[in-house]
Amino acid sequence: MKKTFALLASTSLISAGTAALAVDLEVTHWWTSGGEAAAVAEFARLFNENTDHTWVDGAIAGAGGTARPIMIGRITGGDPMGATQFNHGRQAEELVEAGLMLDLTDLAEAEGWRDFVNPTSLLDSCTIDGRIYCVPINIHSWQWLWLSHKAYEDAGVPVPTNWEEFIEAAPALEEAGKIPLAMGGQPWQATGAFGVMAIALAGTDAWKAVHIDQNAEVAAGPEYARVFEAAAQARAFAARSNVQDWNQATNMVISGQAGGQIMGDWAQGEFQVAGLVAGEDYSCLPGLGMNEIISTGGDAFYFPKINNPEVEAAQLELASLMISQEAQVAFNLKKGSLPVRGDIDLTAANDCMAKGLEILATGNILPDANQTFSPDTQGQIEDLMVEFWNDPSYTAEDAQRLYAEIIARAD
Amino acid sequence: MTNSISIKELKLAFGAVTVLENLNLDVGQGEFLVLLGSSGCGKSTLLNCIAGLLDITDGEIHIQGKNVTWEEPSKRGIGMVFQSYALYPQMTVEGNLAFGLKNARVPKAEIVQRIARAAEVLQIEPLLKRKPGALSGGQRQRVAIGRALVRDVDVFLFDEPLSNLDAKLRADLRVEIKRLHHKLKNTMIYVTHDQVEAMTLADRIAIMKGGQIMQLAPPAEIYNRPVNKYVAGFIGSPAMNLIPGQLDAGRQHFDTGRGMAHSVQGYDFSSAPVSGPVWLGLRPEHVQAGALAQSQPVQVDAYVDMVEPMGSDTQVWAKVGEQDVRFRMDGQAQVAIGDTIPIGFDPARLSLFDKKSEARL
Amino acid sequence: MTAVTPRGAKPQKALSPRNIMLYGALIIFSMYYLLPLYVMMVTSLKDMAEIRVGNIFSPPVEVTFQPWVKAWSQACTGINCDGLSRGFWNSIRILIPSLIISVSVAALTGYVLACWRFKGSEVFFGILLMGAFIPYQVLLYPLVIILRELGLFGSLWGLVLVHTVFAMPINVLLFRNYFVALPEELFKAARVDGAGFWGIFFRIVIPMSLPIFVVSGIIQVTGIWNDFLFGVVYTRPENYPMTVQLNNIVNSVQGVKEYNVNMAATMLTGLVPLAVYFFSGRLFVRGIAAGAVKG
Amino acid sequence: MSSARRARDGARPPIRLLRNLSSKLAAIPMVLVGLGVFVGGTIWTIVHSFTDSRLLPRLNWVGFDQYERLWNTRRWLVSIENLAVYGIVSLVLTMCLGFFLAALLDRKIRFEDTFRTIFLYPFALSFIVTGLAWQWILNPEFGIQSIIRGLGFPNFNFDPLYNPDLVIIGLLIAGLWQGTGLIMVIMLAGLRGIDEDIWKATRVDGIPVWKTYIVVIIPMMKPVFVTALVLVTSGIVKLYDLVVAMTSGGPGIASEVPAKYVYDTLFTRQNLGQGFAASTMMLVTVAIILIPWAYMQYREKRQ
Repeated sequence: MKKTFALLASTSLISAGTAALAVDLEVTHWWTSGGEAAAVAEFARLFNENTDHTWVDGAIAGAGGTARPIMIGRITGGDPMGATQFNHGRQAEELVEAGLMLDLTDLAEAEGWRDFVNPTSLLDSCTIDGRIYCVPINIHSWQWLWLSHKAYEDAGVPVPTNWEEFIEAAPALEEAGKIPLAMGGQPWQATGAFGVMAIALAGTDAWKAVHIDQNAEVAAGPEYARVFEAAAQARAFAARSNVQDWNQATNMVISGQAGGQIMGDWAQGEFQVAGLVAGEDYSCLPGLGMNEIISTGGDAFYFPKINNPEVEAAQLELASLMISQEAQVAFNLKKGSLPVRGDIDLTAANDCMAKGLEILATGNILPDANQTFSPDTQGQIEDLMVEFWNDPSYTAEDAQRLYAEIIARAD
Repeated sequence: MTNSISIKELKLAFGAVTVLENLNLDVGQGEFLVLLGSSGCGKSTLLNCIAGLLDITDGEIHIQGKNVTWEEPSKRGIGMVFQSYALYPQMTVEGNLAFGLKNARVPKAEIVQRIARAAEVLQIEPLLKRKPGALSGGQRQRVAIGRALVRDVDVFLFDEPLSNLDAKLRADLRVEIKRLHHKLKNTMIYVTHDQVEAMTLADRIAIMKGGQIMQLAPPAEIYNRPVNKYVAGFIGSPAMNLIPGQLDAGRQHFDTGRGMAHSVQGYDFSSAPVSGPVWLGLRPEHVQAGALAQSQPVQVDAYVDMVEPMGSDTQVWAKVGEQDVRFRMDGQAQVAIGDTIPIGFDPARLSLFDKKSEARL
Repeated sequence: MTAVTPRGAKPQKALSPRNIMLYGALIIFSMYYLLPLYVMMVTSLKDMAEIRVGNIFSPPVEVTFQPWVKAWSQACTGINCDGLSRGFWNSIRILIPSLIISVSVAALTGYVLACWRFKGSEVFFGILLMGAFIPYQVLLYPLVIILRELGLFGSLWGLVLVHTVFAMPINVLLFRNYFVALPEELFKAARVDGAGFWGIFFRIVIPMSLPIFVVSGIIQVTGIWNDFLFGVVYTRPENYPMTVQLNNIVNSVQGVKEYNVNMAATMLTGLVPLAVYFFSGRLFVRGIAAGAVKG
Repeated sequence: MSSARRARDGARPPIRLLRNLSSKLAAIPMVLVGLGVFVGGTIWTIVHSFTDSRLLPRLNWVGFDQYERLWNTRRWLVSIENLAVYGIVSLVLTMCLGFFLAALLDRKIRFEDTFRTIFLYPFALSFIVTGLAWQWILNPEFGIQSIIRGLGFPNFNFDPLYNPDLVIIGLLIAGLWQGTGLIMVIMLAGLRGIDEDIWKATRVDGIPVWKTYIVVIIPMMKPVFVTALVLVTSGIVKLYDLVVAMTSGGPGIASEVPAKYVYDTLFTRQNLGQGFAASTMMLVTVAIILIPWAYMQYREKRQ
């Protein structure tokens, strides 16, 4: 199987028949937590085993906010890496427009990406002026509420099945000395959680109006008022979780210190590393159990242009490998994310992952906020959210008003 | 024989500030010239110009008949000794002496030879292996002189070489420099603010003020016939009495209008005398007091204000009329505050300066 | 008295009220300054179980060096699990050329400004001093462009250049002030002795300037070693200095935060500059007196 | 002191440009850095602050839009306020503490070297290290708060890193810990430069020690204070690493600082124009502080 794959890859890619020289290909990414590192190791293993090239790992810790500037600096500074992670969406838009990224269209057409990538919107966000510039590799959905069975057992209440039950159960948890909602201090976590609540509580249409049409009136309207009220409530439940990183917060859920956490499906990897079993030790509620939906955020790889045909050949081989069935399965199982191919069977998928795949199959999908807003707008929302989440005196009304202002000038 | 050093129309300006202007100076072969003046008069600046350590704005500098206006200091054929000795602290005495010779690529054997000779002359042989930090001030300055000596040059420049030494060492080294000059017969230019050094060492003294040479003459002439009031006041210790008053040219009579009036007959006028306001200069040591006053052509009475017995002589502060006059008496003289004693002097030894131009009459 | 040799008046009785207050104050402040070092040290010698139950000030019940070993050679960033060791050697490779070049350039520039002024040199010095106040962030992007144009981006030499540039203002100031205070007559004597610009610099000035070279050297060693921003922006991952690696290790949380490993890593990272301080602290103070206080 | 001449002919002045040639050659790095990086980079930044550059710089003019937005951004206003509070407090405390420690060390004490090393060693550590160490000590679950609660004060609260009102104090504790050592050394060097006779004179006059410091010694140390002031101020403006290492600007945006706003906007938010506008404002602030000082220095020189 591996052999055939390698053969296929090399024939389809290197049409002119140049002998593939071994290239050290540096790949930068910000996957450094336990589950993430295990997943990326799969890519590295496959790349080293199946090609003559070597994967040089360029991990940059501290989440995308730290890593992206460095990546962009290197690309614009004339010292590009072989391949680099970005989130689905608009983060690399200008780099592509400036002609700094390798055009993958020929490869994509030769391998028929459009036929198997599901949802195809992922490929669309890689497409600029009709050309394809990135390989989508996974789907990450923010829309999950992770719940600790242990915490609820300790508190003597049943594990909630939706947000409303979660709110009802919260006081019982607090009495038991638990933190109802675990929440890391980093801005993107507050923003993400808010986004999840928006889809779950304001509904898909209102969300689309704000995110896609950038309709500030809806953002200031009653549907969103409900979201802000709920967020203020959640803020109170999360007040005592003094951690910064998301996986520390997840760890509180794992250990039963906290009842739940609103976090993307990457948290799955942490439960898995800790040896917990979905459905028995923890549950996951997509769309907070209110509005079952998958947002198709995630990661894509871009290949900066390097004027060296040998490196280019290696880049294309890596691109092809990343979207191959074998790599998709190996990577996504470890990462806890959903594969981007509709044509693979994830029998190994656990309870939560299967739920996600199911929703994906029904087409209940929305784009991710990173795909709809520019990093600048996203950043302004983060500033607002992190302040709102950390300052109990900040009223929901004030926050909503400022939120609407940001939406009004979004681009 | 040409002059050893010849400076023509030298001008030095830093931006808008002119430090030296229209300066001309010739120094003969083997002459010992002292540049004397109070601080800020431009004497060190002039020396630095001669050495080539300052770029001049205009004019020419010739050393040993060669135009060196834009020459490197090291190629001017000069040696220089500084006030702070300026010995290189990290090198031994020997290293200090050899540094310039090495830079000039003098053969090694000759370096050794020259150092030996200089060390002998200056009696610093035992110090050669030491570092400057381990030397006394006097020893350091000898080494600094040695550094100029080994260069085997025609012109020595001294920039206040003795100012950092205590009084006794200063006197010793002064004599030594004089002896050295006598022996070597090099041209020497010596900057100082100390008139004793100037008087004892110089063949000629150039008194400077405000970037100009006021008077260039042998020490005796400077002392006896100062060209202006400034020079008169500068040279001599204690300083010359400078008494304002009116000169009556016809009667050759001087009157302060405040109780002191006397004849100046016998004064050697440089030009025809003119009546008008003048300064009268009277050196304290030219005054004879008490019994000796009678031998003098001019006599007045003085009221003693203050007495300073110095042993060898006694300095007296007195009033003639309302005019302060300072003079010296013999160390044994009996004089007390409150006495009134006669004093006398010879108008031939006076100096008269025009009140306005302050030039010698 | 002791080897410390304070100057001046004779010491008073050991237990005078004055001394009790004096040493009391000194000891209290010493505790403030030593506390973090102590906490880091004891934490790095405990295992995680003990950290979770004990308090941070108590000494370790059971001393373990495992956190140190892990921090040095096993901690993970992404899929690389070779700890700080790689970063340590990178830091050394960055430090040595950066140190030599930045100190040399600063010394030479200070020498020009102190001893060989020319028309406009003071203006450039003024501009350079202003540079000390420009936040680094302002220049990050222009420097990316400059390095790109020079073809140095991402290379070790690019980073060396960046360190040299940002070291200039404060180090040039130190050198200039020190050189200005050297006796001017020495330069004159050397010129009469036929030494030129370089001769005076190498034969006269440098041998006299050990204290200020020590100060500048120490400032540079700590500055370059502790730099995070330039290391992360202007190098490739294989050249990442130790601080970046430290940040990676500390922020690569796998499950729970391993405080003991973090503390051991932190201490390992600080070891080089600390050693430099402990061994040359006295010279540092002397050099500061000569270079920073005057002028 | 002046120039090295290259002319072969000692009688003729050399060409102006070639006078002092070695010196001018040696000054090239300074000129390149000064003009090329500092002036050039600054002008480039200012120019681009009037554009709508996003990820990549481009010259699409938008006038003062970026500035207008900047001053309407809560995070920027909070950052400025934080920097002002942190700056003033840390400036005053650093100078006072630095001087106080130096004065203690100058009282002819035993073990001076030991104490001095203790006060100075934090300066050798990076802000990243400083931040981590203090984050750990100030952590309410393990650190000081829990210790004191454990000692029988269950209501004792000291969690500056998790309390928006106190977070600046947390930063100050760590910042002072790191920065006072250097100032102490500078002050100590200044104190050592003061003539012993001054102390004798004040003792003869019976002036108490504390009063001597305030009335006599401090006024004599003006140049030392100026040096220290310049060092501290330039450090404060650049405050960034410590915040990132200790609080990442949190809780909420309570410990944001301008340098972090600039960095985040430039690189994370991919809004160069906005980031450049913010950095230009930082420069303006620095200039407002610096120009009077530079002018004073210049005037002093003139006199």
